[in-house]
Amino acid sequence: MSYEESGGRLYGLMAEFDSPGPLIAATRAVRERGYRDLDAYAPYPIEELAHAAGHHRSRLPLLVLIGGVVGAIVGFGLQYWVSVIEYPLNVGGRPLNSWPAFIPVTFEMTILFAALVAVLGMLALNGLPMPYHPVFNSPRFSFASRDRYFLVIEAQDPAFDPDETRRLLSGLGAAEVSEVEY
Amino acid sequence: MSQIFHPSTNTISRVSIFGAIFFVAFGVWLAAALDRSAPVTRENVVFEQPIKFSHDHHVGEVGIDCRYCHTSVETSSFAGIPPTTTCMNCHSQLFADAPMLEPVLESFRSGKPLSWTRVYDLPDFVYFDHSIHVAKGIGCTTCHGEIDAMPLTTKAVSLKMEWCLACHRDPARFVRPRSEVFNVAWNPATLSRQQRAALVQEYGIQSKTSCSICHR
Amino acid sequence: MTDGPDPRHFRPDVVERVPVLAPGHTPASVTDQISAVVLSGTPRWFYPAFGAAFMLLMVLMFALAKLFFEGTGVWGINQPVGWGFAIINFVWWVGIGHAGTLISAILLLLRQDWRTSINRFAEAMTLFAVACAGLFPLIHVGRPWLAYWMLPYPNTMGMWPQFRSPLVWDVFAVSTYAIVSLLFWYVGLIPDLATLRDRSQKPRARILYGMAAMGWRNSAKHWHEHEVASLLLAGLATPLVLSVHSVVSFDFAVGVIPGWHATIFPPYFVAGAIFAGFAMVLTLTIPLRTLFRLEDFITQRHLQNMGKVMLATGLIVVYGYAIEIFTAWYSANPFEWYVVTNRFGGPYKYHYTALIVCNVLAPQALWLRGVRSSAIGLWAVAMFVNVGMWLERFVIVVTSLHRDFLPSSWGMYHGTIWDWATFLGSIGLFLSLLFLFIRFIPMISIFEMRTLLPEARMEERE
Amino acid sequence: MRDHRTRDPKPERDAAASRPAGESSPFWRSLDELAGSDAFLDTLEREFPRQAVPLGEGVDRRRFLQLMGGSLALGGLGACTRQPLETIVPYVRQPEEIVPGKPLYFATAATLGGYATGVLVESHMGRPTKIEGNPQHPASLGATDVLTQASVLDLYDPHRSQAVRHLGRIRTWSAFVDSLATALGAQEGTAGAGLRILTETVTSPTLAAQMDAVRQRFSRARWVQYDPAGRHLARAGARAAFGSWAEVHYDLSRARVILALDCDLLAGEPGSVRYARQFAQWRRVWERREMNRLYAVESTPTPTGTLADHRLRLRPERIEALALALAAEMGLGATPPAGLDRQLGTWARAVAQDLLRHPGESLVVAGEWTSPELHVLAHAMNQRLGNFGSTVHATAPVAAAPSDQIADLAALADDLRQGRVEVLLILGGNPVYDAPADLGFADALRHEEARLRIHYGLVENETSAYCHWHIPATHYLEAWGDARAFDGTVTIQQPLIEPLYGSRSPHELLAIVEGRPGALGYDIVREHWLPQLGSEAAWRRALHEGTVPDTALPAAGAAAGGAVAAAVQRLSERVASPAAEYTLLFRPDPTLWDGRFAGNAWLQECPKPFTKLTWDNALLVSPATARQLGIDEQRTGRNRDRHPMVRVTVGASYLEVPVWITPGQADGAVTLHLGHGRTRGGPVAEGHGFDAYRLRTRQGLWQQRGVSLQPTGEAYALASTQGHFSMENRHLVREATVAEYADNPGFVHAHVHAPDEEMTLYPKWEYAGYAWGMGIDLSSCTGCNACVVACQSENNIAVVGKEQVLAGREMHWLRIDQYFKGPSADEPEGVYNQPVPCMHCETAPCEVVCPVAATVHSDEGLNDMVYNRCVGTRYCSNNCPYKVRRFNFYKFSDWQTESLKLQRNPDVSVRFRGVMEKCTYCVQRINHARIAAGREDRSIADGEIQTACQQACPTGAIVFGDINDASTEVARWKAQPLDYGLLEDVNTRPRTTYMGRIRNPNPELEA
Repeated sequence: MSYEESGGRLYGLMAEFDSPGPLIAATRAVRERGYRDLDAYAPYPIEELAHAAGHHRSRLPLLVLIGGVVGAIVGFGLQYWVSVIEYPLNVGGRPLNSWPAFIPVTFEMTILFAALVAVLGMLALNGLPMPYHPVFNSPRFSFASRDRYFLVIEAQDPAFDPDETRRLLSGLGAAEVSEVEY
Repeated sequence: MSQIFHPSTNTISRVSIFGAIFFVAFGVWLAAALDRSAPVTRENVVFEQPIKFSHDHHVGEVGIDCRYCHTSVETSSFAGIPPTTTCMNCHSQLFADAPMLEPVLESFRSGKPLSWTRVYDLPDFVYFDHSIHVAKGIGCTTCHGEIDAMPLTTKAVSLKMEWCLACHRDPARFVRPRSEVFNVAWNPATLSRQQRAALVQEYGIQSKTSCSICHR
Repeated sequence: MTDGPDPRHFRPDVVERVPVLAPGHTPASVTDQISAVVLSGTPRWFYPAFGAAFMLLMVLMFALAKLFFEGTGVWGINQPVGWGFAIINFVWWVGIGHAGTLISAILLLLRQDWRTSINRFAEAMTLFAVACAGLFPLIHVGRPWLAYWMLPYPNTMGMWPQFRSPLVWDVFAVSTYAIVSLLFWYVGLIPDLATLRDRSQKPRARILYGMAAMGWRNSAKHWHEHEVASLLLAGLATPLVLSVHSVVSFDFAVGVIPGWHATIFPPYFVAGAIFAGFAMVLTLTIPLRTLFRLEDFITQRHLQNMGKVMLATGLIVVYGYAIEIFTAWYSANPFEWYVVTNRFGGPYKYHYTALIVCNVLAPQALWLRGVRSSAIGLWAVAMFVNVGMWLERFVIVVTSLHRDFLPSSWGMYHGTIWDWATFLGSIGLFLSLLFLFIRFIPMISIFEMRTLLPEARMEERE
Repeated sequence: MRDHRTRDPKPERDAAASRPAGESSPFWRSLDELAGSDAFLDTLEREFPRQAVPLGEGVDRRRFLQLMGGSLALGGLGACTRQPLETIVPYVRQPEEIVPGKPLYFATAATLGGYATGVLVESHMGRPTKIEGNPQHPASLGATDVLTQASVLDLYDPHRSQAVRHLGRIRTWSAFVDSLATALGAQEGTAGAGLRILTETVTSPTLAAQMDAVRQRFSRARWVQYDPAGRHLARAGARAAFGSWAEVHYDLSRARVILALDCDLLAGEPGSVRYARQFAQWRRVWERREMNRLYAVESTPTPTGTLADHRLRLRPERIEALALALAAEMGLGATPPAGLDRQLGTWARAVAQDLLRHPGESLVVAGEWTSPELHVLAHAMNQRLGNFGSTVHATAPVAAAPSDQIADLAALADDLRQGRVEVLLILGGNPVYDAPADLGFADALRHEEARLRIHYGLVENETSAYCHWHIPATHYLEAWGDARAFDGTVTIQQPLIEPLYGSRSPHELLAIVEGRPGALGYDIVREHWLPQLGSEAAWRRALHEGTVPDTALPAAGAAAGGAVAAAVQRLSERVASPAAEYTLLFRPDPTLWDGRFAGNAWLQECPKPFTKLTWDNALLVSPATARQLGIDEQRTGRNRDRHPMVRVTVGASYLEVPVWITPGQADGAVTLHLGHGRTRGGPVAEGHGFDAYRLRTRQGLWQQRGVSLQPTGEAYALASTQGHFSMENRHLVREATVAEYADNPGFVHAHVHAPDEEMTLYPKWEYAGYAWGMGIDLSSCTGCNACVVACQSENNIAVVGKEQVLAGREMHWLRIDQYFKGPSADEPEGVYNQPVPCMHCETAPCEVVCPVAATVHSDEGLNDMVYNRCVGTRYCSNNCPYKVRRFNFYKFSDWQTESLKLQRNPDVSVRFRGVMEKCTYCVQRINHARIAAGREDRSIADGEIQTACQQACPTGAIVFGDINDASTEVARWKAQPLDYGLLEDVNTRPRTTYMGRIRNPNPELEA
C-alpha cells in the first residue's frame, strides 16, 4: 500500500531526540555551524524552537491586512455600484447611496476576505498542501506527532557532509541519527 | 510509517485548492453565458407555422406597410394579427390557387381561424404596449430586426429584462423620427447622437425604469 | 524532568485549584487516549444514539417535502404574524453557535488555557448550529427555489439584491460566519489530522486523514505560521461573532414594529447568544465526557467556568429585558407600552412567564458553588436556558407582531404540527452531524492538550 | 394543519369533480355540443368565435383575453422557468368595433328585487370583466352597491346550471318546448285554470306586456310574484297611506334634517346609491359650510347608523313607542304612550322640534322592516312637514303589477294543495328555500296534480329539486331585457356576451306561453320599445345612454289623512301590550341579500359590516343580552374563533345558531340574516351559515316577537376578518363636532404630530412629475363594502375560503376597519368606518426590508409590488404598520377553471403561490392613462384616473389624483387642515390620508 521510492538518493540526516530541550539546543548549535537547510519537528508548537530554527517574523499579518482592505473596498464598491450606478431605485425614500445601511455588508466582506487570506496564506507559507515529503520515508517519523522530537539537515545544504554532519548530530545528544532518502 | 502519497499529489492538491476560486468564477460565467444563448432566448429560431409566411416577400419585395396587417399597433398595446380576410384581400386574386396558400383559403372557407406560433412572446407578468413605443419614435425594426429580410420570421432580440433596460435607460441610442417608425429600411446612422438626443427631448420620452411600468 | 505542575500554570484569575488537565499525563498518553476515541472501534451506544438522531433528520426531510409541495401555508403563519417558528429557530440556532466561536477565539486571545479541551467540540457545535440556522431563512420564503435571488450575481434581469435590507445583511453575515468558523475549525484540526494519519493502522483511514492533513509535518516552521494564523483568525472571528448576532438582531431592530424597534437589541442579542451557546455546550459535554471517559480533560474546572460565563451573560440578558421594559415606559409611546403590558397580560402571558422562569430565575442557581460544581445541577440549568432562549425568540417575534399598531389587524399565531416537525427535525440534523463528528474527528484538540503538559511549558522558561 | 384543499370551500377547487362526466367542458349549448361533434365545433367557432376559446386546453389569461381565443399552457411564472410555446389565433373576420387589447364599455342595468341600477360594463374582447356605475342613470350616478359590483362573477360561476334537465337528466331545449306546448295546449280548454306563473317582483314593462298577452290567452291563469326580501311592508304602508299602490322615493340633496326610523336609508333602499351620494354632499364641511343632520333609530346596526349624528338603539317595540311620541310632538293626533321613559321623551321632543324647524327641508323615513302603520305615520309626518314635492316624492308603483305577494304566495300554496294547479312555471326565485315556513311550500309543491312543474334559474337550487324541469336562465349580461329604477326610469338591458350555456331569456321563455315560441329576446324587447321611442336613432341612443328618456314615473297624490288615525290607534294598542322578552329580527344579508348571491364567492368572503364575518351568518345579540344568556365569556387562544351556540325557538320550529356579540344591537332584540344555510346551489352556497327562513313566518316577516333562546353549550367557529373592535385609545379615527371644528379646524393634529421632515439622517426624496395620492373622507364612508368588492374584481383578487380566513389569510387589498365609539360596549356612541388600502408611504417601511427589491417606489411615488421578483420573505408584511399586505400562503388564485379565467382583468397579473401582493392604486389604470396621454402629447387630466374603489363608492368618499398639482381635487382635500395621515407619528408619510370625521349633533341633545 505504501509508496516505495526507488533510487535511494539521500534527502538528509534525521536526528531523533526524546525531549524538547536537547532538540532546541541542537538546532541552535547546527545553525551556529552554518547549516541553513534544516528543519526541526515537535509534537506541539515551541516558540524557542521556531527561533532556533530561524523562523522569526511571519509575513502573514501583512497579507491578512491587505486581504481585509480589499474585502472592504469590494464590499462597499459592490453595494455602491448596484444601488447608485447600475440600477438606481427609490427604496422607501432613502437616498441611492444610503451608506449607513451598507456598513454591515462591508464589514462582513472585510472579515471574509481577511480570513480567507489568513488560511490560504498559512498554507502557502508552509508550502502546504504537500502530501508527499521525503521525511515521511523515515519509519520513526510518525512519532513526531506523538512524543518524539526530530532535527533534519538536508543533503542539499552546502555545509552538508554525510559523515561530518552525522557526527555533529550524534554529538548533540540525539538518541538516534538515521538517513532519510527520497 | 512510510509514504502514503505519490509526489505528483503535491501539485494536484495545490492546484485543486488554490484554483478553487477560478473554478467557481468559471461556473458563474458559464451559467450567465448559457442564459443569454440563443437556444435559451430562442433568438433566430424558426418555429413551425401553418403557413411559411415571408415578411421578406411582403415587406421587402412588395413593400406593404406594417400597419396594413398589424392594424392596432398605433392605438393599442397589441399590434394585431391580421384576420384571414386581410390575407384574402389580395389572395382572392393573387396566387389564389397556390398550394402554399391552401391553409388561408381553407380558413376563409371554413371559418376556422389560423393558429400561429408566437415568435415574440413575453412572460405573463410583463405588460408591453406597442402604441406608446411607436408614438415615441421607436421603430418596428428596432425590436423586430431586419424583418424585411426574413423569409421566415424569427426573434431578432433576446427580450431579456436587461435588453429592455438597455433602451429604457438610454432611449437616445434607438429613437428615430416619428416619420421613420415604419420605415424598415431606415438606417440609425443617418442621425447623430446629438440629433437623437434632441428627438428624445422633442418627443418628451420619459425613459422609465420603474417596476410598475412593465410589471403589475 | 519535572515534578508537580508548573505554578505559572495556575493564573491568579483562576480561583479554583482544580487543574484543567488531570496530573500524570504525558504527550504519549494524551495522544493515545484522545485519538483512541476515534481510532478504536465504534462504541456500542453509538448506533442507537445516531439512529435516533437520524430518524429525527428524516422527520425534517418529510416536513420539508410537505412544505415545498404545498407552500408556507402548512405553517401557522398568517397576517399579521408573518414570521413564526422558522425565524425563531433561525435565531435560536445562530445564538447557540456563538459559544463555540467565543470559546475558540475570544478565550484564545484572553489566553484562557482551560478552553483548550472544549474548544474543538464547541467549534464543531458552532458549525452544525449554523448549518441548522442557515437552513431556515432558505426554506421559510414563499418561493424557496428563488432564494438565490438574495445573492449578488450577474443575471439577465439586471437585478441585484437590495442592500438596505437586514435580510441581505443576514445572508452575508451568516455565510461569512459559517465560512470563517469552518476555516478556523479546520486550521485547528490539521495537526490532529496529521496525528491520526500517523496513528491509524487502517490504510483507507490513513489516506483519508492524510489528504485532510495536507502533509502536515509538525515542523517548527509549520507550527510557527500555524500559531500566527490561529491568532489572526481568532482576532477576526471575535468582531465577526459580535457582528453576526447584531445583524440578526437588526432583522427586528430595523423594523418599525413596537417590540422590535429597539436599540438595545444588538448587545442583548449577543449576550443572549453566548448565554444560549454555553448552555448547549454544557448540555452536550456533560453526558459525552462520561460516555468517553474524558473526565481527565474536561474537568470540574471547565464546568465551573462555563457556569460562571452563563451566569454573567444571563445577567446581561436580564438587564436587556429590564431595559426593554424601561424604555417602553420612559418613551411614553403608547404602542411600545402596550407591547409590554400585552406580554405580561396578553394571550401569550404564559409563554412570557415561562421565559422569565427559564432565563431569569433558573440561572440564579449558578450563584451557588454547589450547583456550579455538580454536573447534574449545571445540566438542569442548561436545559432551562435552552428552552428559555427559544421562548425569548418566540416572545420577540410573535407577541410583537400579533398586536401591533392597528387593533383591527390584530391576530393570533399557533404553530402547526409541521412547524414542530421542522423544528425537531433540525435538532435531528444537528445531532446527526454531531455524532458523525465525535466518531471520526478528535473531539478534543490533541496538540493543544500537549501544550498544557509540563514538558511543553519547560521550554518557555529556558 | 391538514391539506387546505380538502377543507377549502373555494368553488373553483372541485369544479370539475362536481360536474357530471357528460359535461366536462363548462361550455356547451346543445346535445350536439355535448357530443362534441366536429360539425358543431365548426359552427360554434364560425358563429360565436368567443366560444371557441374554452375548447382549448389550458388557457393563458392575458393572450387569451387580448387575442381572439387561442389556447396555451401557463408558463413563465418563475423568472427562470423556460416559457412553453404559445399560439396566437386571429379572427377570421374581425368585428369593426373591436380593437385587440382595448376594452369596450356598454350600458345596461342590474336589478335587485326588480329595481334597476344602471351600469357600464367593461368588456375585454367580448368578455364582461368589470361593472361600473352609469353616471347618466338616476339610481347610480356613476357608483354601484356591493351586490352589483359582484354580480359579474355570477355570470362566470362554474356552478351555474348549464343544461336543460328533466328529472335530473339532460334534455334538449326542443324536448322541453314540446312538453310545455303540449301542457299549455291542454290548458287552453280551461282558459288556463290550472296554469300558474311564479316570478320575482317584475318591473320590466316588456315582461309585463308579455304577461298581459299570456292573460289574453289564459284568462284564468294566475301570475304570482314573490320576493323574500321584497318591500312588502313598505308597499302595504304606502297603500294604506295613499289609498292605492304607490312608491315613495326621496331627494336628500334638499334634506337638512333626516330622521331614519329603523331604515337603512344609505345602503338598504332601492335608491340608496343615489341617496348616499346626495347625503354625502352635506357632510363635506370644508366645501360647504353648512351640514345636514341625521337621526337614526334602529334595533340592529346599519351603515346608515354609522353616519348618524344621533343614533338611538331601540328594540322595534320601543321604536313604535318613540314614533307615537314624535307623532304627538308633531300634532298628528297621537298621544305619547304611557310607559315612555323621560330621556326618550326629551329625545322625541328635540328631534320633533328640529324637524319642525325645517319644513320642506326635512325628511322622515321608515324602513321596510317597520310595520305598515309606522310607514303611514312616517308619510303623515312628511306631510305635516310639507316635505312632499321637495324631499319626498310619491309616484305610481315601480312594480309592473304590485300585489300582496305574501297573500298571493299563500294562495298558490293552497291551490297546489287543493290540486288546482296543473302547470307551474317558476320564473326565477327559490320559493322552496325562501318562502315563509308556515306556508309549507315545499310540501305543497309535491302534490302530483301539478303535472308540469318548471323551474327557471341561474343555478339548480332547492326549488329545482322539486320541479320536473330545470331550465338554465340567462345572466343579465347575457340577454335582452328592461327594468325600472326606483324612480321608474327604464333601462334597456343589452347583452355583452352570447349566453355561455345557450340559456334562453325569461322573455323568450314567456313567449312560448304567449303562444309564439321561438321569438328572440332582442325582437321582443325591441318590438315593445321601438313604437314608444319612435325612431331607430332613439333606440340606439337609449341603449347607448343606458336610460330611456322621460320614463321616470309621474308624482302621485299626497297621503290621505284618514289612515293616520287608524295607524295611531293600532300602534298605541301594540305599544300598550306587554313586550316579549326576546324579539327575533330578520334582515337581508349585507352581502348575500336573500340568498341569491350565496353562490358568489366574492360576496361570501366579503366581511359583513359590524361583524366582519365571512362565509357564515350568526345571531347578533347585544352584550347585555349575551350576559343575560350567560354566554358573554371572553374566549382566547385557540378557542378565540369558537362562538357559543343558542337554540332559537319560534313556535314549533327551532334553529341552533352561533352568537355574535354586537355592540349597538338593541337589548332584547336579536338579529339573524337571511340567505345562508343553502342546501342546494353549488359548493360555494351549500353548507355555509344557518337558514333563517326556517323560522320566518307570514306574520313575522321581519320581526318575530316572543322567541325563546337557550344556550346549547355547543360552540361554532366563525371566520371574522377583524378580531378587535376597540381603538384602544389610539388616534386612528379622529372626530369632532361642527362647533369644535369651527373653533379648531386643525383638531386632527391635536394629539399626534408627525416628525419634522428635517428630523432625518437622509434628504427628502423629490418627485418631479406626477405624484399620486389618495384622500378618504371619514365623514361620508358608510362601510357598505362596494369598494372592497370593486377592488376584488378589478385586481383579480383570489378567494381563500373559510378555513383560510380563520387562519388569518384573507386577501382583500382594501379593507374597512370598524371601531365602536365610546367607553362601553353596552352603549357605543356609534361606529367609525375606516377604509384602509395601501398607504403608499413616502418612507415605506416595507421597501427598506425587502432583500430582493421586489417592492420599491416608482418615480411617481407609487409603492410598487413586483410579484415576479418577490421570493416571499413576508418581511414587508411584518414591517407594514397598516398590515395591508397580503401573502399567497397557498396557490390561492384559480389557474384551472376556464370560466373564471374569462372574468379576470387582463391588465393585472394573476398571482402565484408564495408571493406578496397589495393595493397598487390600480396602477394598470394609471399606466393606461399615462400611455393615452403620452400618445397625444398631453398631460393626464384630473379625474382621468379613477381607482376601482373610488369609482364604486356611492358617497364619493374616495378621491385620487396628482398631489403635485394644486388644482386637483385630491390636492385641495389634502390642503385642508382636516387632512391627516394614519399613524403619521411613525413617520411613514402616507400618500393615502384621511379627512377627519365631523359630526353635527343637536345641541339640545348633546347636553
